[in-house]
Amino acid sequence: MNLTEKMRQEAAQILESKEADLVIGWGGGEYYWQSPPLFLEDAAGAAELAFSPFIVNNLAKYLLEELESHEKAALFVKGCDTRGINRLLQDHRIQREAVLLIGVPCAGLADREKLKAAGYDAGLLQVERQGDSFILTLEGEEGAREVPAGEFLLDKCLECRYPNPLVYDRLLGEEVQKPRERDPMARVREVQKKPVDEKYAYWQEKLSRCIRCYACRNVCPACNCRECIFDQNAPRWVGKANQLSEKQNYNIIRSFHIAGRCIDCGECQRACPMDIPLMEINRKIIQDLTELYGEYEAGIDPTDVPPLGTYRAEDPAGFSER
Amino acid sequence: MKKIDKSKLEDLWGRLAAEQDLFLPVQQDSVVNFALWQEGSRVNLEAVNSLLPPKDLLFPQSEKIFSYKRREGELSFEEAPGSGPQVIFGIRPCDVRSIELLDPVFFKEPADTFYKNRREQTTLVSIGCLEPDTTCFCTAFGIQPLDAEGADVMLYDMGTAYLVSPRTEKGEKLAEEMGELLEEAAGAEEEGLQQQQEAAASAQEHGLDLDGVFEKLNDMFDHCIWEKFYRRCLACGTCTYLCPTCHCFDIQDDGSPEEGQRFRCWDSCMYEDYTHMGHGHNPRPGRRERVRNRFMHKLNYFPKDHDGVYHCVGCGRCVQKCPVNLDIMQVIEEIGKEGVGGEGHDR
Amino acid sequence: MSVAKEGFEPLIVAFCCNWCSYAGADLAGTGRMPYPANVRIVRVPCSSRVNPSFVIRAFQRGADGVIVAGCHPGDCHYHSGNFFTRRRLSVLRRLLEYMGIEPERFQVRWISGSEGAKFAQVMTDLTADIRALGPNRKLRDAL
Amino acid sequence: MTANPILPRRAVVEKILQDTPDTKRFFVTLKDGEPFNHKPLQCAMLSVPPVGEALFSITSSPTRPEYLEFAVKEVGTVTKHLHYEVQEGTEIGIRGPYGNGFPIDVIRGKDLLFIGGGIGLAPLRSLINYCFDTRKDYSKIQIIYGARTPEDLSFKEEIFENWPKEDARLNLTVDVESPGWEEFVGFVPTYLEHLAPTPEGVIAVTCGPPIMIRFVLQGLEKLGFQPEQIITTLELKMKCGVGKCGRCNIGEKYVCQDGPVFSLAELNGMIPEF
Repeated sequence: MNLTEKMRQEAAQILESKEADLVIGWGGGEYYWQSPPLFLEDAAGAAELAFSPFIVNNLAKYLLEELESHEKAALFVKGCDTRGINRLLQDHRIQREAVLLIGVPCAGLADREKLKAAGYDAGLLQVERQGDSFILTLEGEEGAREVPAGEFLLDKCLECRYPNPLVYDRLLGEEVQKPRERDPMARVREVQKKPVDEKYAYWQEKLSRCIRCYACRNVCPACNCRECIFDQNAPRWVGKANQLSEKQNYNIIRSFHIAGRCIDCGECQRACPMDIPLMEINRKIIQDLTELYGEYEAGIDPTDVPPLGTYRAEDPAGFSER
Repeated sequence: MKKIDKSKLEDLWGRLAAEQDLFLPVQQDSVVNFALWQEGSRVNLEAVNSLLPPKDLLFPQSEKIFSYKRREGELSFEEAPGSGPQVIFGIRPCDVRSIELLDPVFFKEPADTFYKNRREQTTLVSIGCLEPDTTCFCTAFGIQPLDAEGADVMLYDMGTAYLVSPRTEKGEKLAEEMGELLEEAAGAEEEGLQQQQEAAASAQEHGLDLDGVFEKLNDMFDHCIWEKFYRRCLACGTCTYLCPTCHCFDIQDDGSPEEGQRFRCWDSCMYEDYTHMGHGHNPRPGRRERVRNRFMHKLNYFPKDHDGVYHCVGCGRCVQKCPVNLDIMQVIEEIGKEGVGGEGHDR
Repeated sequence: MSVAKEGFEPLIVAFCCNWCSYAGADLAGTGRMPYPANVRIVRVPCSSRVNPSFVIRAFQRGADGVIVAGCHPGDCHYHSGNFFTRRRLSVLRRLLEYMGIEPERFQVRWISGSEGAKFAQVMTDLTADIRALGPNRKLRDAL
Repeated sequence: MTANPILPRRAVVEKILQDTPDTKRFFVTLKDGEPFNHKPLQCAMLSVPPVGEALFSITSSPTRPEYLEFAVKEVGTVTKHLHYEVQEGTEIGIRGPYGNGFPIDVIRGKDLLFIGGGIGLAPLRSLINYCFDTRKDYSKIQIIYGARTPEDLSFKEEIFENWPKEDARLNLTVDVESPGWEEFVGFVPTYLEHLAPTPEGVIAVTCGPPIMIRFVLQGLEKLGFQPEQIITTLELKMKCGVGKCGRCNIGEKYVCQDGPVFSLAELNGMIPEF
């Protein structure tokens, strides 16, 4: 049985047995790269579930609203997604009993942009994972082609450290072994090396592209405030004018607000339509927190306290204490 | 017909930019957007669509309306100065159409003077699309990828040169500015164009069927179809900000009691705040209402007021960039499947 | 960007905790210990009240330098507020530097209610540092 | 180039009166001396930089052009600023008039029934005074008006001094018993039911809190009023006032231009999203 079939069977069984009154999974789309989140209350709908190397959305974010109208939600979770679940548990935004987690081990997801750049977009019908390869189903005579998966993985998957779910009630398939192929902090160190004015110019170029669609915030499992300060009108913390200073304000504060809570899933950067390297900001904070206050990874243990929520009397300071 | 050799484009841009603001698609990282031309700009005329539509050049993401001053109690307003002439070079036919869809909104009395002023001084130089992207569906709206009806100058890509076809008075004037950079096209090139056009005409239209969608939606306000789509929506503004026809805006002040400015800026009907009133009432309180409103506006409300013309040009930007694949083509298809008065009409 | 201008007078916003640093400023005043008029004090109940947004907002609205001053660690009126401040603003300070803001422009200091002289000295030094750096154009609103 | 429709005109707040505990009345004149040319039930956008703009119904009748008058209840940022920062003599900005205004032609020669609740009397008042100033054009006029308490009744000089002198029937009510109150006690829809006006040849115009409007509409229909005989006014968030910024739409209608005045017959044909 392939993963799609397993997902469907699992979902149907959960809904039939009323183990949960909602299943959140991924469906298929018109294009090979689409994998829209799918919401099922009825076992009959389970046939719409589809596993593909594009199941990128972290479904945990939906729990915030869906659990207002459901007793218990079952959802499919990848390794990175479970860090989001732990975040929500840690913030007491969801109760563990209200979720049924079906773990999906993940050897890394495919990047449409990389496929496109290699000339595979038009006429590509389906992408499937097979061992270390992606099998591309193509329109026309050629039929299928096998390409090395590593060349077409999302950057964030190359940097992933948790391919297997950290918390789950059931696991679909076998755990996967997947070494981290790229050092996520490499970019941070590169940017950090620049002289201060060059850093400013670097970020000016990137952030001036921001259109403040707030996709980065809305997709983020650490951004779970009931009312976000960026939506407040009185006082208004960030102006709506399309000027650099407001974009800098938004992006600096957004990433500061998830300091110590960012689960390093890279969804903000993936969702950003303007290709702003947001993880280079988030990871800078992760790096500094580690340097100053010790190794910490958010979303691993739901019972610990994030570094900015605690202190030690002997903490070092990032400024002169004379 | 005249043509311009691609090797002469830099000279052409230099010349045009001396006379007016010249905007064209410029590459920055992986992103191609319309930007003011400067020597050394990484111009990319090959990318089918800019990431952001060029609507920003007629309806900026934020623009000053006036500055105000309060001196010894006297409040005065100074209207923001108008802008000068500009050329949008390399705009694609779908985006040209989108401007034709914005015109009736902003020209409708009382006309929007900022938009009108910019529009009247804008010359559109459009490039036809030989190879549309996989997410393009402009033909479903009757747009011809090779030809933009509303362009002032149409350029046809012939490999090493563009054939240049001025369409309007503004276009003729621009062709004059191009002067000796234009050469007489050879017969072979004109034939080539004819072949392109024939090939385009015989090419299949996009399979998306819009027939009856507008009419069906008249009765689908309470239809269960919206349940299916809204739940995945993250309520970000990506689709609206990337949309060439979305035109909602907010008006805000910025400054002190003594002086400052009032500006308007893009707003998104996906945001909760958009319709939230001072005393707390919100007619579209949830994503359900807001997602419905967005699609209804594109496919029903706008056509109702504009001879059945849809407020979408099939550029595919929202399809590509929606982080949760809320795909307008899929919405249109689902609406098409529904029979009028059929199942699902009462939620 | 960091060129000092002739006759440039920096604008410095100082967020001072009510219990220590603001009292320190008071003491500097009553003790006739001069410090530059460039410093505009915003009194806050505790240094931990200073939201990073306040700092960004100050730069947006034209500050050339921002300083947050609180009680010495262990002396917080609210027991532990400044311990949180220390973590939070240490991270913010590094982040701002990473975003291209000269680290001199954003400072944090511990100044007690009895340290009037220290208050005057810190403000004098900071003003001199910022004067040398020149006007801040980064993060500023372009009105 | 034609005038920019979203540029305000300069105006002065000449006079401010406390109307009810949470409502103030602002009397405004234009600095350019040109007329504002509004119709009853139209609105104007008042500007108070740096706080912004908000839309208010004009409560003065066009037949009394000395002041443009607004009754403002404190609810949001702009109204708060008007209440606490603006004083007599303060200069503000104003633009408009906006909205379709009241279809006067529809009511000429008819009996009129006005039903108002709380601050909802503000827009009605411009029409009521307009009708009194052109009294011969109308047949009988009846006004039913209520508020929570006697204190909360708006425009006290109108309802206690001016209007009783007019050729009209005036029925007042408050929600709860109050010392010294000798008129009806009960909600406006209850009073309407109690008074039971007959629908023949009558046009009913109502404005008030949404919940009151809902029950008044039901009450009128129960009394036999046809949807065409019932007129109300809607309020939605607005920014531009000129049908472009998008947010005040109900389906394809923009309340700032196509409204705010709609007959119940029109509302019944619109999507229920307001």
